[in-house]
Amino acid sequence: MINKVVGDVAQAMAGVASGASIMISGFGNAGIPAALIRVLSDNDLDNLTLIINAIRRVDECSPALFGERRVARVISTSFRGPDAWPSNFERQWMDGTVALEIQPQGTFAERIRAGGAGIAAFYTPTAVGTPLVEGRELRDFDGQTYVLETALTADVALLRAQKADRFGNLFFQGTQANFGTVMATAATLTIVEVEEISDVPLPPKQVHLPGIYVQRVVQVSRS
Amino acid sequence: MINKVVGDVAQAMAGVASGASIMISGFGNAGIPAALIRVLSDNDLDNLTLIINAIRRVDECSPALFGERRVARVISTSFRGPDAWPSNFERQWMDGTVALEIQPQGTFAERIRAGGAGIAAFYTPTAVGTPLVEGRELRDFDGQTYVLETALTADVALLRAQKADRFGNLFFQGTQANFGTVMATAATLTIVEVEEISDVPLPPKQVHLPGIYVQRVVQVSRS
Amino acid sequence: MTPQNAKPKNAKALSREQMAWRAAQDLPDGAYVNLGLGMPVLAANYAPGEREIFYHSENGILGVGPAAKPGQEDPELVDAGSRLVTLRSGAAIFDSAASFAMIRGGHLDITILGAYQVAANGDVANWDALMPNKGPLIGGAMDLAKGAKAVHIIMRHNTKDGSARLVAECTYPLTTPGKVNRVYTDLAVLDVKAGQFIAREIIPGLSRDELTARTDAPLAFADDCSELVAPELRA
Amino acid sequence: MTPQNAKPKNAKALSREQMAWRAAQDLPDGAYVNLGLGMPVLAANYAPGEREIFYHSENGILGVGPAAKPGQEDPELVDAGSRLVTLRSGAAIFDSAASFAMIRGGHLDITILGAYQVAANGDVANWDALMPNKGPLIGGAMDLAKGAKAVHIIMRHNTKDGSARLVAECTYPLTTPGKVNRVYTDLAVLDVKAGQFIAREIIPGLSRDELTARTDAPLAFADDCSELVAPELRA
Repeated sequence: MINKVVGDVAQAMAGVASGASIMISGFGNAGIPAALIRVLSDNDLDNLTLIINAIRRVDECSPALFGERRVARVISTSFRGPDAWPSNFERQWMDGTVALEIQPQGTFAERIRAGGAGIAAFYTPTAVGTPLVEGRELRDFDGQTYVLETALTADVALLRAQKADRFGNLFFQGTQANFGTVMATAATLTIVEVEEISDVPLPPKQVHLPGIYVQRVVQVSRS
Repeated sequence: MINKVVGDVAQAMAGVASGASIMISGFGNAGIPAALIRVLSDNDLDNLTLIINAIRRVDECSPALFGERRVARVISTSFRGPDAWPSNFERQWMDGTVALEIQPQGTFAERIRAGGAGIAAFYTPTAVGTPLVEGRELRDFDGQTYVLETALTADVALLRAQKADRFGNLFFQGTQANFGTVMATAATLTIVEVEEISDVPLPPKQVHLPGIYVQRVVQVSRS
Repeated sequence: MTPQNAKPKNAKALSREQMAWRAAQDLPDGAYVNLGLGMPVLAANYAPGEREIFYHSENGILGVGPAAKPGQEDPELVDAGSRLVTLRSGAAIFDSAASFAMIRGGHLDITILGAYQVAANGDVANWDALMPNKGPLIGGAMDLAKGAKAVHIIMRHNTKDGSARLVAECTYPLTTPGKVNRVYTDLAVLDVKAGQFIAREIIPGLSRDELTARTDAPLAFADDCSELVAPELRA
Repeated sequence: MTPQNAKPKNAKALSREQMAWRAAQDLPDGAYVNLGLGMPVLAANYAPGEREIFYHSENGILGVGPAAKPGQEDPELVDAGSRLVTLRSGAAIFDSAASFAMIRGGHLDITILGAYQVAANGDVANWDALMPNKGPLIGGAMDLAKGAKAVHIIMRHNTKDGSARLVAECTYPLTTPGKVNRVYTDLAVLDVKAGQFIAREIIPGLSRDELTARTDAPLAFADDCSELVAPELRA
């Protein structure tokens, strides 16, 4: 019998190790796996790579993660948020102790999708003509110039969804899906915190992410 | 006010011209826009390119389309069906009067997705090591070999869905979506026959394909 | 060009809301439109009510509605500015990969973006003003500027120290080259065509000479160049 | 190897159903499995009932259930063989691009395919037997064979004229090189490892010599090689 539901966040995060590359979903507050992020800094991890659009949310959920210099590298799309400058992450970016790879959000999403879909690389028009592609491999197709981007994968993906069933099928509320759906496909171990575990299987048309992409589910109610 | 619903299939197909490249959805009987295919051969078109997985269904829906040699080129993934051999299409493939480009189904789907998503080309592992990639551009990433595949786009896409609203939002029943969702994104003019026009907008979580990808909707009941 | 005062003395520059209002008037019925952070997103408040416009939010909404009323917020339904929003009728929701496929694939009619600089050849710079201790803010802007069928910019005509933002060549890093079609500033509405700016509307009281002085790029005036008049609007 | 009779004289070759049954016994609880057209799809009928297996259909189902009962068919719900099917509990539906992303991305545990030939290095040929007037039938097989974590083949051990289908090198065009892990024939179950076939089970009454003669490739026998016994099954 398939049962991907685990009892608590500690079990959910078991085995996530130092040196891991970790994709974290979320846009605004929607889809941020806040409880899982907090556990990340409870464990004695370091040398982490975070692949995340909402990088400032990490500081909000868990100041210790950057505060204790557990993160070596960040792949993101922007990090100057609307709040008070600077966050722990931003301090470490300024003093050069965190490596930062920054890229357009669509390229970021597509690289992760490629990672989950078995596509090694693709040619995108985004960022061509900007400093971001200096030194990069460019190529013309039908008179337009594209840049080669490679797939992104990770050891772990952390997501938040509204509902899951024991098969790991996920239902997202509102805009909760954002990067989570592709991150789940691109990671070896996908861990999801959900508002609600459904005792009955989700109806097929309500499954936004099939359970094949999910290894562990844990209930973390926000309300 | 947005209203993409047209009165009949003739209006729906207005402007589809000789020489057009036409993507047609469908897998088995699911998602086959049979009424639109029939209108294709009613009109005086020739020199068509059909981009379709279910190529034998065209003969079933409209024997005249190949019978009257209106199709110059087919892009598909296989065509030896379970039925009696040969169909009109197959006769023309054998006598060399229809050009045939054949490729793995996943590559076919991904090329169309790329066409709709602004990706010019991508590297896929599928078909590497087979005669299909002879003379093609290969490249290694992380020790595995991939073949470069380019995006597919078309002038027209023909789809079938269960429900649409006036915004062109589509709801698919069962496995009706198949290639239709990506074909709609890759064509300049997307025409959809639907079982039912919903008087009220489809609920957001029931929209499988947003209306931005749909130009015309026409009701064609099968029941 | 010598730096000017930030705002003209003899004419009343438009407010943020008025610039957004003016940009909104050019959104046609049935358009699919992405509004960037800041002034662009204000435009949704001012589009003529009889027009059906689908606002796209790059985190996965096509059909953003008004901000949620207090007590009726869904904390999981946010727009790209992290605002708690509602959905309009006919809206759809999808994930980020699908959202950027829509953007990159050229399906959006118009994107309205903020910018630091726009050049006369349509180049736009909006993600990194090279300020010390200020990180870059790329987000979805490069995808939007490259992918949308039309790129409209809302920005003040001059910087705080009076320098031009409409320039012959961008000095800040580009967001995308050659894509801007129209610029809405606090002084004028300008098209970008054939390597120059063409003023289509100018605020009352501002002379063509002063607009020219405040623009550091080739500037022409449309034959039907008219007054840019916006209603009074509350912030 | 000299061509043999299609079937051995002193042993009873497995029927199509029995080959499918045997393949099904190796599908583990919780597996995500794609079954190809023909014999592979029969395997779904024979997996031990207490195991939860999610059958994938490349037209967009994860969790294919039994064939629909007469009168209860949904004409828009078909599997990759165009059969009217049902869904099992926990099933999901998606489009073809998502389905092949799942396949290509390496997420399926096992694919079971039919084949014309399998080579001792794991090459498989199943899409074009180069017959005159017979078009190629690629479909999803190349994606499945390349993408699945494990590739299992069900095919008769010999052709109708007695030639070997387990060969040193495929003579038909490849579906994908080097990916086959296991072959279920009407005579034996064989692993593909280190450039040879390793017989794990052989039908009662068939000698190792005859199996070797019917196999045109390096063939070894597992230390625990046992009898391949399948129940009687109706077609």
